[in-house]
Amino acid sequence: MKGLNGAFSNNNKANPAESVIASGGSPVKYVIIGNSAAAIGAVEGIRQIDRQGEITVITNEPHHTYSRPLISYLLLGKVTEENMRYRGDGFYTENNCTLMSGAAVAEIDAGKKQVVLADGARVPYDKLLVATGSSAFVPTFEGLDTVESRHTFMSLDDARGLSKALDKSKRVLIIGAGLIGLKCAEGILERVSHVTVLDLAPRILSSILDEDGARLVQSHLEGKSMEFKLSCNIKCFEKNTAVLEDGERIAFDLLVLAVGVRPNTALLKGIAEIGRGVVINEKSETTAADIYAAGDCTQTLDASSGQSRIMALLPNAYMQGECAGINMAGGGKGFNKAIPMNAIGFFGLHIITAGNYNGDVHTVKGDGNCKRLYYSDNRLNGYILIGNVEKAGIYTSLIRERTPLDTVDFALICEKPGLMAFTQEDRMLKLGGVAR
Amino acid sequence: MAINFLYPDYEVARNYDRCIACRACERQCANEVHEYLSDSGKMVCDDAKCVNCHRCVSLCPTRALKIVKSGNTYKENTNWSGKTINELYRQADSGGVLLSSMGNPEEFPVYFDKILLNASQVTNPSIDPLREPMETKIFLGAKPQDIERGRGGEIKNNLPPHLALSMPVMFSAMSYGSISYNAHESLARAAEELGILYNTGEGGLHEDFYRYGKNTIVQVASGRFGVHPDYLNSGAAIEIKIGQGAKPGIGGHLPGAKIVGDVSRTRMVPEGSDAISPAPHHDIYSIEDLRQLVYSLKEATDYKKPVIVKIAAVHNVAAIASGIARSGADIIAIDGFRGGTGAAPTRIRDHVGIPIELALAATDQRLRDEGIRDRVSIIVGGSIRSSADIVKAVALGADCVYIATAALLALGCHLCRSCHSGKCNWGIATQVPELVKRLNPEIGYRRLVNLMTAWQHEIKEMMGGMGINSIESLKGNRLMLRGVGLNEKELDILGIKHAGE
Amino acid sequence: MKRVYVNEKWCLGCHLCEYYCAFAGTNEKDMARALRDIKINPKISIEENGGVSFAVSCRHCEEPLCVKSCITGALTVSDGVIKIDRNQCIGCYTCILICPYGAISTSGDGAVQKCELCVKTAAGTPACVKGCPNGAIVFEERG
Amino acid sequence: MLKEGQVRIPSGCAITGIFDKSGKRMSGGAVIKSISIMHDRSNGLGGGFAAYGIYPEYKDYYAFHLFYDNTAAKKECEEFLERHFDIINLSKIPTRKTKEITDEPLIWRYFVTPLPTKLAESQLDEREFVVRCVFRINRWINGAYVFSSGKNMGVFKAVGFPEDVGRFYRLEEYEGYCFTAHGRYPTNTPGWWGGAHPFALLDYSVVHNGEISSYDTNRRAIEMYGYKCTLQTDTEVITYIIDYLHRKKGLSFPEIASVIAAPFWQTIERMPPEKKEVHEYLRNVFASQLITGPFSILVGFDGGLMALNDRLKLRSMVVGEKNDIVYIASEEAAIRVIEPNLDTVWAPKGGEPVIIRLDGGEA
Repeated sequence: MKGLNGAFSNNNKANPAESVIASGGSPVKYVIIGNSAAAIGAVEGIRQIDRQGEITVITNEPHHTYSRPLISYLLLGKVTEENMRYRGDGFYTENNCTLMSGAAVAEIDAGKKQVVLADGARVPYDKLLVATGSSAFVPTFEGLDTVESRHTFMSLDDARGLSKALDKSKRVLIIGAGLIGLKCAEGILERVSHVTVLDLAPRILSSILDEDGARLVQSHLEGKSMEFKLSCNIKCFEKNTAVLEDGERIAFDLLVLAVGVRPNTALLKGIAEIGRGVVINEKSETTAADIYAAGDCTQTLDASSGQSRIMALLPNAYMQGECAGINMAGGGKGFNKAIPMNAIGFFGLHIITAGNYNGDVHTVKGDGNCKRLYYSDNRLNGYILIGNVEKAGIYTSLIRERTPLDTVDFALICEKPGLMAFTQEDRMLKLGGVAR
Repeated sequence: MAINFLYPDYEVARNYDRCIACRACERQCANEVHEYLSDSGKMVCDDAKCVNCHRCVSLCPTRALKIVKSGNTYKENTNWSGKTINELYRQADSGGVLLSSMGNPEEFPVYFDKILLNASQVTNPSIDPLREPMETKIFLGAKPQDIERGRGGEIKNNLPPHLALSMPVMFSAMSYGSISYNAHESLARAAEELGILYNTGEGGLHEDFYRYGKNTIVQVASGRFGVHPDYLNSGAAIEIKIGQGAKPGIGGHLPGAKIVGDVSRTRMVPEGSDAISPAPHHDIYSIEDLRQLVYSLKEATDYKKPVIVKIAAVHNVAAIASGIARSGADIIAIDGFRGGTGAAPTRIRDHVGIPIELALAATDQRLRDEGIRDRVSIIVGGSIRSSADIVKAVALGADCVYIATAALLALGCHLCRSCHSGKCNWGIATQVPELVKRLNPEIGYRRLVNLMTAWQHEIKEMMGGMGINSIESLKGNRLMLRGVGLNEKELDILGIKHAGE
Repeated sequence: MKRVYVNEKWCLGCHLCEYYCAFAGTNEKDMARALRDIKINPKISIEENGGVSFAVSCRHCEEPLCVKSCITGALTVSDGVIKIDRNQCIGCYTCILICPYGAISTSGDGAVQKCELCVKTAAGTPACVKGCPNGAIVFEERG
Repeated sequence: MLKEGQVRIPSGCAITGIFDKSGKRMSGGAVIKSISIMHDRSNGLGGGFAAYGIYPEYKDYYAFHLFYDNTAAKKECEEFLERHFDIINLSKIPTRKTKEITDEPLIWRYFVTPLPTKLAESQLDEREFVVRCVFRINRWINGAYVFSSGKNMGVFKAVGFPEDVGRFYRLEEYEGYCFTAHGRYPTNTPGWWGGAHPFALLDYSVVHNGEISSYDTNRRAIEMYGYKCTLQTDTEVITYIIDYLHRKKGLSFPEIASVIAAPFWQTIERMPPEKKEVHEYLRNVFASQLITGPFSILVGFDGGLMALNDRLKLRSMVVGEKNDIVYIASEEAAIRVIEPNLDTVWAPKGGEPVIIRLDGGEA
């Protein structure tokens, strides 16, 4: 069933025999730093090719692999810690790998091909994957240290900490109206007395929405009695009060810092090329021998714009990780279809966006829905869907595949996404599985 | 507007407790009987448009639909029946000839139903087709008059061109145009798989179907549509159509609406212009003319193909058949008055011609009396409805039968007899693309193969019961037949005894 | 592996596949009782335009982007069939974002829904295939 | 009650035959003994014999055996014979009074040869001329019936058990190289002598045990070629088919066998191409001469005998050999009773003819 989803160029299965045994002749030692989507992808990728090699997963978190994006749902009560698990309980044993949880990595000794842990222990590797993700960026506000209850919102532990601090009397100030800030806001809104979201930018979700879209979502959230303070800059904090540039003072009981994230690249400093993130190619290789990287800590080619950038998204993380795993195990696989994309919802209002927003725009608006398609040079660059998001993947594939728009019925597909807009031959292939 | 004298014959009975308003009925009715009312979310229908084709009934997933007689009635009158009155109103309204489709539905005796078969008891054994070979293979064509031997005394193969069939059934003429491409493909593929033949009818042969040539009879009719050397040579046999049971003595008329695209190309008739087949062949005004056509066709095909002459069963059919047998034809096809059609004037269809059973019996006996039965094979058609009809026809003297209506039924036809409207909801008698696609040949040919296979089994069972294990020993074996409720004259013509004799 | 294949050449746009699919999703014995007076939300859907129509449902890809992209692990592959664990799914719609066929849809109750080849209900032939009157939807092995 | 010919009468039977390939002539006693052992296979309503090589002194003349109901018929028939034939010798067929055989007709024998003038003007070959005359008598001369018309052979039949019929005709006093016998078990009782078997035309004689299902197909086909089935019996139609295929179409006896008891298509399919083509040809051209349903027949002809079973072998038939003599009978007992120590005994397969000829060819 290859089709649009053949996102992976050429043969992704190598001859197991050759990949099982390392040059030394003993089973290959795979070491993976990180335990999230990219790491899990890598494990599953390796096991597609190599059933014998020894896999060691090292994570500084003390948890079974879990899905980070779910922490807001945890607060919301939509999920329990139980079903936050990204893979079943048996995952590590089924894939026969050793999990070293709660173990911080101090450095990588690329020369000796060893990973050095904080406690000095050394873990040798033949192939290493760095999937260290990213961490919350904490800006240096004056008086921030005077704030009693400070939180970031990146990890399960963050969520647990925040959750403990919540109660109906609390007023919460969230700095950052991005994806993390707003998901956090949604997660806690019902459990506190008031939520204010503050951002330097003039609109919410500025990284993924245009003004109209942002306004639409904002009013929806305001409808849920969420308060926004946009285009304002924090001067300083005085205990539980934020003082803005314009002098306004906002009192709060609880502060959440969600201004952004930074890729965790430290381990590879001086070992591999690092831009804003660890630079990887389409095989998830870093510039250092036998060292791969995947997920939020990396920067890679954005298929929609052709520029190298950080795309901290779970699907990309998994696919880069899987790609890395396969290549680490000697398979040959390329993943070159990473694009920025987001599926997110707030109180039932769904938003799906992908690609970049350059070029001409086709807009369809009405009854709480908004659709924007951005295109140029006979290609779809990106889109924004708010409200009705059915069949969004058809647009996504146009972007990922760089499908020439003159090979489809663009007018029709603008109106409603569907296979109808493709040629009959394409459909025979997609739905009949047969080239005709 | 003028008074509407006609009350709908049928009503669509919808069980609203079962209707889930899936709108399949609405989407599937080319006559636009059904309609969905979006405000009430209910389905409604206009009975006046219903032709009772059962498409909606068959597709309704919850069996919420059935068609019932409307029951509207005129004052009792055995002379002026409701049907007669309605037809009169229709003509008073239109001023036109009444058109009908498919076979004669009127109350005339069906002789097949008054004939019973024999079976073995004690004095000789019946044969179990599951244990013993039971042969249904037949040959059609003239038999050589004399045995010729070579120097070594070996028998020379001096057989005239003939056809070999796995069973004594063929799909009879239905033209591409009167029926759809998919219907033709279904027939062709079924014929190939079954080892029998189908018949192009007078519409020519679509280039896609030349590959089924060895299972194809190509027809030459009075319109000569689509007739050219490649066509004649593409089939296994050539049939000259003189007449058709449904409309003896008149020609055909395929409305221009059906002459579109491939149909036009295949018929060699301009798009949109009516295809008129004259009543007679204008080069055949007498029997000697027929002989000339027979031989010109043989010339055109290098004497390699048997020639069939098809006539409607009319009063002096036996004498006509004798003439045809002497005209050089290898096979005679006789079409009874119940034979179907895509369109015929109602009065002709219902009042012209004679029953095939009598025509067959008379013809077979006449040719034997003249000692020329070996010169021709006889195919009979005109409402062969079952394997029993086939066994009876063969026992009366037929070599083979033609089926058409039965084949269409297998393809989904529900005998609504509205072919002439061109809006066949089953994708058979139409050229409207979205209707044509409703008949998937993959399904259609399979159903035809199933039907014929089932009939073959039944034929074998009946033969076995009679202690006959090869169909040629059934041919003309009238002792195996007995009549019930027939008078002396009928028995005499059929050449059979009455039950009990 | 046996998959559902669609040939638009024979699709009549009768939408019966959608109804048989919706029916299969219920535990009712009688379709009338199951579907009367409700708006169905089937896992297979007909696309129509002019004379062309065809049914679209999950292709059960060998390289399932939806499974790879699922943030909760609710989408999994077992014996080639892509299944959705509706308790695990939190309705983030990442799969809708990524599925190149538009074969995954919202279900109204938060979680997404998709064709699972009727593995949970009518074993053997999927209901849409059984219900197609014209062989436009088939269930078979193909290269 | 309708008599034979006015109605078709199914019947079961016993048959037996003895043939000496060396041509040595034997007495008719043996065949009587053989058929009598199968007494229970007949019911006293018909028995008869065909004997070959019994008239050496008249072997160039057609031996007509006739039944007359009365002298008027005899007178009319003899006038007809005199008009068309040169009658070399005529006599009553010698019989013996027995209480088992009653109401016998007048039974006469004529040795004849066609009048050259008549033959010439008929423009027919001699045998065809004879056949037509036989049909003329049997159809148009009321009360006269020719039941034997071959050269150097004769048929002897009557209503009764075959052994009684044999004694009645003093068969033990005849000597021939081949005898066949028939005991009949008709399912109703017309009791007409002409209906007894063997049935013969020219030197072809047939004894048959069975009831064929293809009768009317065969009859209506053969009647198209000038034959008239006046008796409506299997044996009659089989005899005509053999006459037609052998005398008129020139088929050999093996070919005749593969027409009337044709191999199944599935067998033909497996044959080598040439053989396959011939059989396909025969089944196509002579489709109406295929005989289905149970039969076992002994076909006597000048200088030979063919035994044949239907293709499913729905009737018993056993063949035994001792030196030059071949025995064929419905039951092995009927052979053992006259030749206890046989060289070989076997049951021929359905449709496989056993054809025996005089070593010296024609007698």
